[in-house]
Amino acid sequence: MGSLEDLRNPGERPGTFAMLIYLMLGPMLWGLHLTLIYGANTLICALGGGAAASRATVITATVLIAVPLSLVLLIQRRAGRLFGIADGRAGQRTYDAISRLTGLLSLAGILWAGTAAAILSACVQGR
Amino acid sequence: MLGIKLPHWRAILWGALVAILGVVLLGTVFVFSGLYNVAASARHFDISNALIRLTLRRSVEMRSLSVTPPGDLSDTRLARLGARHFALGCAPCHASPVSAQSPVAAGMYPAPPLLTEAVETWRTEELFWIVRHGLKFTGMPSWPAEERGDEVWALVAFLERLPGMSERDYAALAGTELAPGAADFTFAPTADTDRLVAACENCHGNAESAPVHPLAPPLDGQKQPYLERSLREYAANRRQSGIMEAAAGELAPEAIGELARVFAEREAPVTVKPGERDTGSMERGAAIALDGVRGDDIPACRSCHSVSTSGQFPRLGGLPAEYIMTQLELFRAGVRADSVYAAIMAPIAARLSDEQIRDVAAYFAAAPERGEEAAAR
Amino acid sequence: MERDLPNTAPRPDGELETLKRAWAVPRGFRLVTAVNNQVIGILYIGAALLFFILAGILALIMRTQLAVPENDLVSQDFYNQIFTMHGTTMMFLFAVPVVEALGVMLLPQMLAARDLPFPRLSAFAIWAYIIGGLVFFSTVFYDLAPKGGWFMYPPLTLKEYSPGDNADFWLLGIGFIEISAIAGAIEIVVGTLRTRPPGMSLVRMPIFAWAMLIFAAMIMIAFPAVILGTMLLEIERSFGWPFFTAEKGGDPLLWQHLFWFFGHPEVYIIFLPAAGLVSMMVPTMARHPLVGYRLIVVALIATGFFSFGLWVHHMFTTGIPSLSLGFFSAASMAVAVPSGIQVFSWIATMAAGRPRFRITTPSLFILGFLFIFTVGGVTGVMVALVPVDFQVHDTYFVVAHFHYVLIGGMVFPLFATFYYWTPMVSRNMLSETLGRWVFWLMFVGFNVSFFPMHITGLLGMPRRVWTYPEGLGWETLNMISTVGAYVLAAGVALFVFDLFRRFRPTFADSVDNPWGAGTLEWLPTDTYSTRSIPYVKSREPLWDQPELAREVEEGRHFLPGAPTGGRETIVTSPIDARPQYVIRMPGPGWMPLLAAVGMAGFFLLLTVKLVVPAVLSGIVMIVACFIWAWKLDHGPEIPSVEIGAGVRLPTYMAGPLSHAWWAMVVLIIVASSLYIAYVFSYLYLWVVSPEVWPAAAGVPGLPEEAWPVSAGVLVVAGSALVSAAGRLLPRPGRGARAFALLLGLGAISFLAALICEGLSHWQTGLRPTDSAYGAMVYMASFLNLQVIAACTILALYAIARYFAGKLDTERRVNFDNAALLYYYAAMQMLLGLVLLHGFPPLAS
Amino acid sequence: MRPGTMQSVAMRPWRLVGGGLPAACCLRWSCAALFSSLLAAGCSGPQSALSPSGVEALHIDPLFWTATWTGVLVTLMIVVLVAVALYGPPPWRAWLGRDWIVIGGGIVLPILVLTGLFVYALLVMQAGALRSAQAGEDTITVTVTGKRWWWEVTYATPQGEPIVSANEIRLPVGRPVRLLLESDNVIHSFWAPQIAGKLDMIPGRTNEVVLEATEPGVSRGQCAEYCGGPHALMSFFVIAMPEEDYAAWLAREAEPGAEPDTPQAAHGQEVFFENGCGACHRIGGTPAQGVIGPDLTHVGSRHSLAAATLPNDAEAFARWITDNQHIKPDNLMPPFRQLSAPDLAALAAYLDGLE
Repeated sequence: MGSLEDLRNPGERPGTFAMLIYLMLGPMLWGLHLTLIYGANTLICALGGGAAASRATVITATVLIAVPLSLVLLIQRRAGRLFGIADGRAGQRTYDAISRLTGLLSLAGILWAGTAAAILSACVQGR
Repeated sequence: MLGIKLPHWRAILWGALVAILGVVLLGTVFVFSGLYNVAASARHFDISNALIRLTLRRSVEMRSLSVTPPGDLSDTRLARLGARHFALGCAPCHASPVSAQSPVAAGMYPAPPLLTEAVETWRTEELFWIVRHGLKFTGMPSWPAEERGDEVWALVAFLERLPGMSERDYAALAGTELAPGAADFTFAPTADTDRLVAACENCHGNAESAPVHPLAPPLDGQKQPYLERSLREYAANRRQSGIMEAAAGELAPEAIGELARVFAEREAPVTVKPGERDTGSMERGAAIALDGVRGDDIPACRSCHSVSTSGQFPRLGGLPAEYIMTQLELFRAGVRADSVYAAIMAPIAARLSDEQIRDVAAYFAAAPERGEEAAAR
Repeated sequence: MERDLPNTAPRPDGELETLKRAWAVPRGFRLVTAVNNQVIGILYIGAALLFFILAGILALIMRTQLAVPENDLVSQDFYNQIFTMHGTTMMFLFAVPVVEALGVMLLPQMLAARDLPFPRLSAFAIWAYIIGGLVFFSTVFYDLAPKGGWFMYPPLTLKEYSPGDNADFWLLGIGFIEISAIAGAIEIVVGTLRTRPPGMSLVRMPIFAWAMLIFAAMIMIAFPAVILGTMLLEIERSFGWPFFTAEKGGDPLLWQHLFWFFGHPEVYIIFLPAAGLVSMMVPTMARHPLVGYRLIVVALIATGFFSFGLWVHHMFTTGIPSLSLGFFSAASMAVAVPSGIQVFSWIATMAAGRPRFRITTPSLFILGFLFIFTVGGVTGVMVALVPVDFQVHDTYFVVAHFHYVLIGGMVFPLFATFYYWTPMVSRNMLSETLGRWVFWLMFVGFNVSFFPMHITGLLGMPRRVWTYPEGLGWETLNMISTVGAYVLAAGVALFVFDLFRRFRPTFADSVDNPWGAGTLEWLPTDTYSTRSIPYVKSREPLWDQPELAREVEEGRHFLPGAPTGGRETIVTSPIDARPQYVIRMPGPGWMPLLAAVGMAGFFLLLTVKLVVPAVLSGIVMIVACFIWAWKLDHGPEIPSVEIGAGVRLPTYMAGPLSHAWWAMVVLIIVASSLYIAYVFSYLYLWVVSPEVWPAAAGVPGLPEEAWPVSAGVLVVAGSALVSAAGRLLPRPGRGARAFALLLGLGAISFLAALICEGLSHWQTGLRPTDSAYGAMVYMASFLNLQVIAACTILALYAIARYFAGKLDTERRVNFDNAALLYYYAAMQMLLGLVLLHGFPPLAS
Repeated sequence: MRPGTMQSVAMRPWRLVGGGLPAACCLRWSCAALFSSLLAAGCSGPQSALSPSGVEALHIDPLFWTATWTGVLVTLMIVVLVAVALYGPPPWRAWLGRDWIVIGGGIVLPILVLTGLFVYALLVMQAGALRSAQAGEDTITVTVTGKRWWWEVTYATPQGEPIVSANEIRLPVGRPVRLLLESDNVIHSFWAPQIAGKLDMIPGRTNEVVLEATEPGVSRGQCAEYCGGPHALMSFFVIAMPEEDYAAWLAREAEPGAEPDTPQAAHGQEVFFENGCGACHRIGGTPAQGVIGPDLTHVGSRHSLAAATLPNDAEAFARWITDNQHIKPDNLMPPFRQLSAPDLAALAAYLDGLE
């Protein structure tokens, strides 16, 4: 935003919500992942679905979320455009960096949770 | 806007401060000078009198708002229990259909009202409140066991009937017909054992007559050490009852032992007729009494009250259900917790639910465990 | 550069006087009616500090009791009360309020806004908190204080094991402090996103504003869970609906899930703003912009999310399946990384200091914070390792850990804050010399007190014990801890002494930028905040625009006066901060205070079962709110004003651009969080006890389909009626009775749906006290009733406004807000119908 | 640290995880070095998690020390970096004051370190899960029920007649024992630090933990979840004994309570029944069959009274019977203050003789 002139236009593009989602895409996927694996694991174990099914579900969910997230991180700019986030906005590089790094941290979180499924037996009491 | 008001407020504040200081100063002078006459023979000014009466009436009206009468005030048995305490504790000051106010009481200021007339000016709830809490500056004492609202209701049930009561009806209710003279200050230390026994029987009944009310349990066949201890605890205000504290407080120590012996030697009555039993409730009560309830940490009653050879745990079989329930509720509420034995029962009663109390009482009232008890002896 | 200024012309005469008059602070006893953020901010911080000291005194009593084994200084019962009160007071009456207080105090200054967007809401929240908090705390003096621990686990807190009103005081007392916190959160979200100065885009916001934004967002998600929990527990205590009773299909662990879903984020809710404050102070002391600004933003966002993923962290020893523990352990790892980012960012900024990082009292507290917080973070990672937690959970190791995190992570930055920002609102700075004493006493005292607790815990000492035997090797350590506690207390006492000696609140004659900071709160201010609202071009405007203070003071920037004659500030767009309109804000008033008294009275009287006075009190609150709201909506009487740079802005806004609409959206997010917590609870209890759900033996079946279908139709019809009413809104000056009729019918239709749904279950023979299932079914209706009651009140209000001629197609905020809530209520009820009638057949 | 622990630990064949790490051993010695100045008693103590003598505790121990030393290193690193940032020469400070240090120190380093610790912890957890799963048929099953505020301990026996005891757990050394943890009131938590980590006792659930003591000895445990009232006074002892001693003890425990062998004890037995003690307490072989308070059949042979609150002797019995509400306020046993001094002494002698 270069000058006072810019301020005379009260609207902004993209909208607030698109921007917020863009900044928090990674953490939101992380939240989705945790909900899915915790819910699935609890449900499968409670219904007697078996440890193998539980573990498979968790690992599948991890792969299904981690892979697209990694791809988004790789093609950050192009993904931004999907949100209507055009180049040239003041501070755009900062927004991109924030989005990328929150995504990266979330990826770490998702992979850690996936590691748990790779090592631990499902459906036994924690010890 | 504020600039104008502020000095205004300050002036009011200063004025108020000066006024308050003045009143405090005058009051101090008045009190310390001894000018006020506290003689009972010096009457109040009319205006003071009117103000005091208004204050009293409004206070009683307001504070009795939260009082709810129990459903059975018309129960004659309740009135009879109240009447017997009235004859003993209230009639000397307040007069009764058969006796006038004592001249000593008449010298009090304010003089105790003649209840045969005054009762009508109070509502039931208000009567209850006055009897229970007493009235400040009037000589009217509070109920000796303030927590025993159940007893106060007995008195109120009687008071409700008092206006216009004939001498004959009063004598019937107060039991003066049954045992002439028993309703005077019968428990005086000089009285002989027979008179004392008669006085006890006046409420608690005997083999011929049932107790006047379940709150006065039958004493026949009760264990002697327990009876003795109970009377001592009443006398020492360790067990709460406005009626019994008044009575036991008069007894000489030897008389307590004598009375306990007399009643303990008698055969215990059976008060509940088979037709009146609620078998479902009794069965549940039996489970509690014989085995306890593990999940609620309730021990079996029988361990102390039936199979124990100790004379200190009362025999419960045959006691009226209402009496057992009342006592359990008193234990539970921590009212009856002052003696070493009550300290054992109170925490146990605290674990009982209303329903469990009802069931246990139904079970013991029917007295089914007499045999076991005899075997233990 | 002059031509880049919004206002270049000389300012007209009398402009400053109008501004001063509009923002005058009421004097004398009327001070309690003040709503200005600086005035109530000081009050708010003062009250929070009072609770800090009170809870600290409780801590000293506990430490004294534990100084030697088998001590009998206090009784078991009293100890149990004071440890409960210590935790509860510190968390609910100190930590969250003080952070909100700092938000109220500092945010408008940092954003150069004249005030927060809902000044009376803040005033209301503060009074509710002060009155309720004092009454709640005073229970400790008459043996009525709760004694179930600040975490209040059932079954211990159920009526059977906690008879008496003590636990109810916790549940209801805390209930409305939560409401106060949510009111504050609404204020802060809308404030940070909408009242920034023109040009301050999201990425130019001070870090503290970021932290508060995320803080408020977290409150919106976290607090509803514990609000639902407290409702369930209070309902079970009062009416016996068995949510937590295992024999009837409830589960004590449900409470733990709900409580910790709030309780763990709570730690970060407290920590993030404190970290934000540190990120403001470190650059000033280094005279260098924050190194890694965007990384810190990343850290804040990530923490905000990840902290919700580790509530089970507190339940590792409850016997939950191994793999689930693994997931939450992983989340605990994830949340550690952002803290690392912040620590390294501060170190880098310190290293970049020009010429060097200055060692002042605030710096000392920050350095102390860095050390203590690092240790707390390290032990945090240890307790996140599940097997280690098996050993140290619920021991003094954990006590040490979270005091390192909370005192280190929050109290030390807070004291730095006190020293750093006092000059902004006081004639004097606090004493630097005494400040160093305060710091060293607190730092040494803290470590002496809490470091040994790590070892005490490892030697086997559990938490929440009022006494301990000799011979377990705990004696020396406990004595050392107690001595340390007194040293720490001496530090705090010295601070309070200094505060009394030096702190003289003022709005005009405060010390000017003594630290040479770069952010807007150090502009010259008066009660109206800054003379004009600066046009911001960077993150540290005071560093980058050396003339800024003079320009602002001369009225060269935006909105240099009070064009409407009243209180107002500029509302800007949420991302780029482009000016959108000018809001007219209310001045001092009695109603927020009265409403707060009413609400506190309602909850507290209800606790002691005085139902009639409680209801009266509640009515006082609602009436006060009505009067308060009635005067609030000015309408577009002055259509637009010029703020500078040729920008003319409207003074009234309806629809998605208006701040009221945003507040309603935030409220709806809170309500949906609550409902999601309910849905979780429903499904959770089903997983635990499917045997009490329909289709199991002895459980009444579901109602016939016709019932839920009718309820659904009524809900949809209600929404349609409200929507139609919106179309019928009259033009200004015209009437359209049909509007009132339709809106009223809409309300009735919703109520009918509610009754239909409740009745449908009742006629199957299901009762809420039967089982956890029954309780959950009726709980749904209870939650719907709350929302619909709110809708109905709003509808009645809108109808009243309409008949008063104050609601039309232009002046329509009241209707828009009511409609928004209606549509939300419809969605919540429909979701409920689907869950309650669709899930059981699916599950069986 | 108890000397000799290190060697015995290294020899344990079940140490699947981390046990063989020489580093862990060094860490353990360093523990003594680090804390000995602060802590005269060292890391030991009857309730110390730092002197493990059970398989699970031994598994957790090296993980704990690894995490501790990692933490110490991290803290030292931060302290050094801050010192450099404040007082270092300008080139060093310039090197520190850049974005990359935030990325390297704040993201890369934590992710690496945390991944290591996390995987290690998962391996320990998995080992624990396997231990539970592999506890076979020869596993002894003991049900421990959390009471207010004591522990009821029920040993399953091959004969089918369970043996009920209270406030102490006996373990045969080297044999896994499956503990079933329950509660019929509020939540408690079972924690014997030297043997294993804690596990909650939650109404409506049964939690399982497998304990295995590695050496004989007596250690102490305590309720770790606040359970109201005298939560502080709800402890127990764990007595690990050689297998043959355990068998002998179990056999003795199955017998009825000892007959009083002195006139005083005989009188004590009368006092016991006269005052209704049997309503709450059971003494095998007598009419006392109460199940509310602890089973007293062999109370005289236990390690403590009142959930490890009092020593086990006649004097303590007497104090407890009359004064229990002061010793352990709010406990569920009523005080029996009506007993005369001789009666009380007799009762205490009788109970003390129930070995």
